[in-house]
Amino acid sequence: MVTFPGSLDDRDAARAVRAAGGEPVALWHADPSLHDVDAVILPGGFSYGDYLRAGAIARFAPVMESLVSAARDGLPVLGICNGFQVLCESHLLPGALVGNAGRKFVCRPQSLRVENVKTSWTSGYRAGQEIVVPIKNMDGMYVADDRTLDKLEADARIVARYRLGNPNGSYRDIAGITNKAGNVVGLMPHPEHAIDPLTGTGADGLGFFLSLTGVAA
Amino acid sequence: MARVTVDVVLKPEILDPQGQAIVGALGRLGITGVTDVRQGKHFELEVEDGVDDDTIAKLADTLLANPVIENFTISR
Amino acid sequence: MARVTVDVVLKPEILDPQGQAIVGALGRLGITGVTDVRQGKHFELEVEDGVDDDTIAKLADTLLANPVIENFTISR
Amino acid sequence: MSIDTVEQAEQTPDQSQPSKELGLADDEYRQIREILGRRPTSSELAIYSVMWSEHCSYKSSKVHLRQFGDKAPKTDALLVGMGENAGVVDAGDGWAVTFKIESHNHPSYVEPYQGAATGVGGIVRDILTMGARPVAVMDSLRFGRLDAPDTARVLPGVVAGIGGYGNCLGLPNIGGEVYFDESYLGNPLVNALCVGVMRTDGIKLAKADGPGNKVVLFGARTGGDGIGGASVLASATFDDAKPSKRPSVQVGDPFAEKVLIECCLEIFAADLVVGIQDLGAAGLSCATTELAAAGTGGMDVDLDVVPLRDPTLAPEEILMSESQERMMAVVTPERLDDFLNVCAKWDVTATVIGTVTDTGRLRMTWRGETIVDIPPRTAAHEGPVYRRPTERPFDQDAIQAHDGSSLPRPRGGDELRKTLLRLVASPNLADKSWVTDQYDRFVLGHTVLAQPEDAGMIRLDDSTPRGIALSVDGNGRYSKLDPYAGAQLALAEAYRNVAATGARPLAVTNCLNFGSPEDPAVMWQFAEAVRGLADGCRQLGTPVTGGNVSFYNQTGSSAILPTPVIGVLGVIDDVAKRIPQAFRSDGAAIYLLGDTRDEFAGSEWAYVVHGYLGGRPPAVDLAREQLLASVLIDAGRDGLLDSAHDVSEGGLAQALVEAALRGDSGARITLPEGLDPFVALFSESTARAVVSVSRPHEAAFAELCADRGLPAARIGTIDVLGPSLEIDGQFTVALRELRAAWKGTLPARFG
Ligand SMILES: Nc1ncnc2c1ncn2[C@@H]1O[C@H](COP(=O)(O)OP(=O)(O)O)[C@@H](O)[C@H]1O
Ligand SMILES: [Mg+2]
Repeated sequence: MVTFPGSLDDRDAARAVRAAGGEPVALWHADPSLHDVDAVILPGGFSYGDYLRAGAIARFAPVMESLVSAARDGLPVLGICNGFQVLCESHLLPGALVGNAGRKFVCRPQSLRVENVKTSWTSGYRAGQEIVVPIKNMDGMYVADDRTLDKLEADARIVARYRLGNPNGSYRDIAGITNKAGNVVGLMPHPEHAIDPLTGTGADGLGFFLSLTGVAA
Repeated sequence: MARVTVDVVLKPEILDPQGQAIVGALGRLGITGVTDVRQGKHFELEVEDGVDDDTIAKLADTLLANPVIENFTISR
Repeated sequence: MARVTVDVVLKPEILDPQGQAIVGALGRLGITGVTDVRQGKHFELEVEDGVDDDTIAKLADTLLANPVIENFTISR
Repeated sequence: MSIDTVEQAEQTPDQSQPSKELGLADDEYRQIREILGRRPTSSELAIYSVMWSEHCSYKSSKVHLRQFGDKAPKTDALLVGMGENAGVVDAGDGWAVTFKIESHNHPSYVEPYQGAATGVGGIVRDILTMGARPVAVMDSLRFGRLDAPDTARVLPGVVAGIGGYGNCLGLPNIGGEVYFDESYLGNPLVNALCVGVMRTDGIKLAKADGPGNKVVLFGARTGGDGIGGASVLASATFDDAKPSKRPSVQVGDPFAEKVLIECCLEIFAADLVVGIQDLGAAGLSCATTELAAAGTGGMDVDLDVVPLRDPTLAPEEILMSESQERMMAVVTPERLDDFLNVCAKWDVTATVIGTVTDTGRLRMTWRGETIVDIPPRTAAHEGPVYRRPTERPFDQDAIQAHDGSSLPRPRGGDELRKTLLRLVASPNLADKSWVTDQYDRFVLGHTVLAQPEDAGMIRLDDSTPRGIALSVDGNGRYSKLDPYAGAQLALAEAYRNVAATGARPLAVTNCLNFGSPEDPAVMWQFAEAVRGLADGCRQLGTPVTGGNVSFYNQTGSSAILPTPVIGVLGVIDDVAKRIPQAFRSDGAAIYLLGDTRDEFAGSEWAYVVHGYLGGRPPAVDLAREQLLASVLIDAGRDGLLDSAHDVSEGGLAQALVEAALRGDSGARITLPEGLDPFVALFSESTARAVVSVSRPHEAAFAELCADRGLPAARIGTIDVLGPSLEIDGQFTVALRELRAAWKGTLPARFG
């Protein structure tokens, strides 16, 4: 679990990992060591205030250098919201995330369809499974050129799409994508806020974390 | 048709957190020699030929910039 | 010391809701003749004299702009 | 640049000084000269002018606010009472909770986004200063009419600012209010609340103790933000302000604040400070004088070392600057290195600017010269106190006499149905998710209830099921009709809202938004509201723990509706036992608790349908409120209730619509016998709630109400799959139609 200055959902993501039977380990942006963890989550938030562009400054943190090369070697990495933005800025994932089409911060329960269940983070879902998790972002519109988008679709690298309304104008309703190997996943919605009906929108999000601990176990 | 650009910058006395954050990141990038950064907005307008600078100024003053905290410049 | 400006604009194929919203508001303001608006970012850098355009270009390419979606221009 | 030193002040006693321009009355200026035995230096004048401003000194309100202490109910729930940055409440099991509400009205009119954003930033620092981790925010907002052009400028900016700052801090927004009334058009109200959690042994106080201890300024650099803001902004209407007195806008940096919060929490955890104070209005002037006054009594400060964003600032400006995201700590020399190391870890600029002394004097130097030498108490606590004249407004009797009882009322099912659809779509009753969807309510993972529930509720920590519930309420129209009752009605509603979630109300914070205290009619409203609140709190057993006064809320000579906004905090032992608002259990019985009378003065119906305000507001019955609360809390604890929703503005009809839409459940209602259907549906009688009870619990619930003597009328049943709300013998309206009317209003205006 990486904490950048301005990370916000790091405690939530750690709680979700714990709920899935994993052991969260805190990583610090200024410490290049990954401390031999089995997987890394880049949590949501506003790293460096989202100044300049969301994720643009976090990308240069010392921990990111190690993370980028470990990810290329297959380490499972999940970027949630701001983490997704960091992954795009670091070019671990194609495309970019820009200001919502509605030009407002959007926070609401969001229905998704999970499309690729072969990644490290989605193997616990059924293909086509419909789940509800919160969305909350300012810069959540996924954009890329048509070639990239076509390629993502052709390679089945779209992990999840919005259904029943696109909250932020993302091209082709994209809510999350993965890299070719399926170990790196970027997700705009927040599964860590859907692990307990008491405090979230339900428990539909736990599957992302269970997918991982299932694999690691 | 003409292209007009309007640049909007924070007044000098107003805090610019974004610019500060960028200056902070430069060190980590290994870039030296840049001592200050201020971030503003850049608009590119397509306007019909009859539209004069007064109209653009009105537009800038009401819509593009917030005159309480920002200044703007128009260039063609 | 010199002042260098870097303007960053979205590539034409990327949607610009902010610019669209401004076009939409023009009518209400009674301003006609502005047919399109695109919003970008404007940076004003204070740089020491030795800093050349290559360094600025590197800075713009890696930090100020995201080449996946944006283009930039440098002017002194 | 010439510096005005203490030495010079002694040598040039007759030099004229701009005391008036700084907002000081002649008497006040004379008083400063008396205290010092000479004329003040310009820096001293800067300090006194901001510290003695209405905003910082409470000079017009103090004599009234005393009642909150004098009439305070006996309670062991208070760990820290009024007078500190925020009160602290004992939440049980070693947990302490601190909360406070504060206004940022004028800045939000000038620059809505930044004004509202820095309002959130300021109150969050107040809570942090107590040693607590800020865990949630709320916002109480009032604007001009929804269709007024300027509302389209102010509201979206304010909402984006509150969201922009709070979201970036990672604080869930768990509730608030949005009201529209023409009186707020030129003077919107932006009141922000923050709540924080800590262990009881972690409470920090704002005092500079221990001679030789170091005074550290940390956080953002000091710039020219809002210079004169504290004084000028808060003590003159914009119409009076000369251009030169216009406040410059403060810009917030939520990222800097987020880092500052984490940095402070790490500092608290390692126990590295003796005392701590945030820098808010009046910046360094306030922090240094208050810290010194509350501690050993003296402090030496070197202003030259204050890190500046704008190097051209003069010492007077440094002292008055309201730059955001700054804190001041008192640290022992032994702990100083550790302290500075934590700051370095978080990239927070920290500078030792002074030392605690036992001289009883606050001394400041600049370029080697002494420019300030004052007894700090005289600036911080011993400012002027005014007993301003009060006078019942000449038209108050007339307003109360014209009670609107002759206003035409809807008759028959068809008219009632139309009235209902019109009311649910009216700006004050319509769905507010256009606003609240811009706020993160999930972050931190402890939010159990948030908008649109009756109160926000959060769990205190992962390690405990214990939680707190909070509600903020106010009703300017009721307060206009009767400010004494209006304050109590706001208190009663917040209290009821908290109880409706199953939490036990414990303590109160308040933000008193009024016009000019120099207007005797406004001062009367203020005095009445304070008296009403103090009496109400005593009766309910919920002490006032702190708050904020905002005067001069007016456009020209017309004041806003008198608007006391009251926040109530409650505690619940197990958040899993919370009572939600939604109808959700098929076949469950719906009960209306409490008595309904013909009360329409100040109601939404009178306002929306007739544009009318007159009469006496609904009767206050605090004993009944306590009874209702006790039934809700006990029934909730025993698991008897499926849902509860308080009845307030818009009456029973609005409560039923909200509960039905929230649960997407239909309901069949039979209005109580003997009540006129219009009165039953739309009266705003207090001390009422709508609850639903599933069959197996009905007998026990009915018995509980009977035992306690709480009227409970069984008025219908829930039909979860039913597509409509049916009022037997009157009308049926589809949920779809209700939802469209209720949800459409704000998006239609703001997009
Ligand atoms: N309406 C009020 N009711 C009770 N206490 C109040 C009220 N207004 C202000 N206070 C108290 O007076 C003190 C000073 O208030 P304020 O100046 O707002 O605090 P700060 O200096 O932190 O901004 C605080 O303890 C505050 O709680
Ligand atoms: Mg304070």
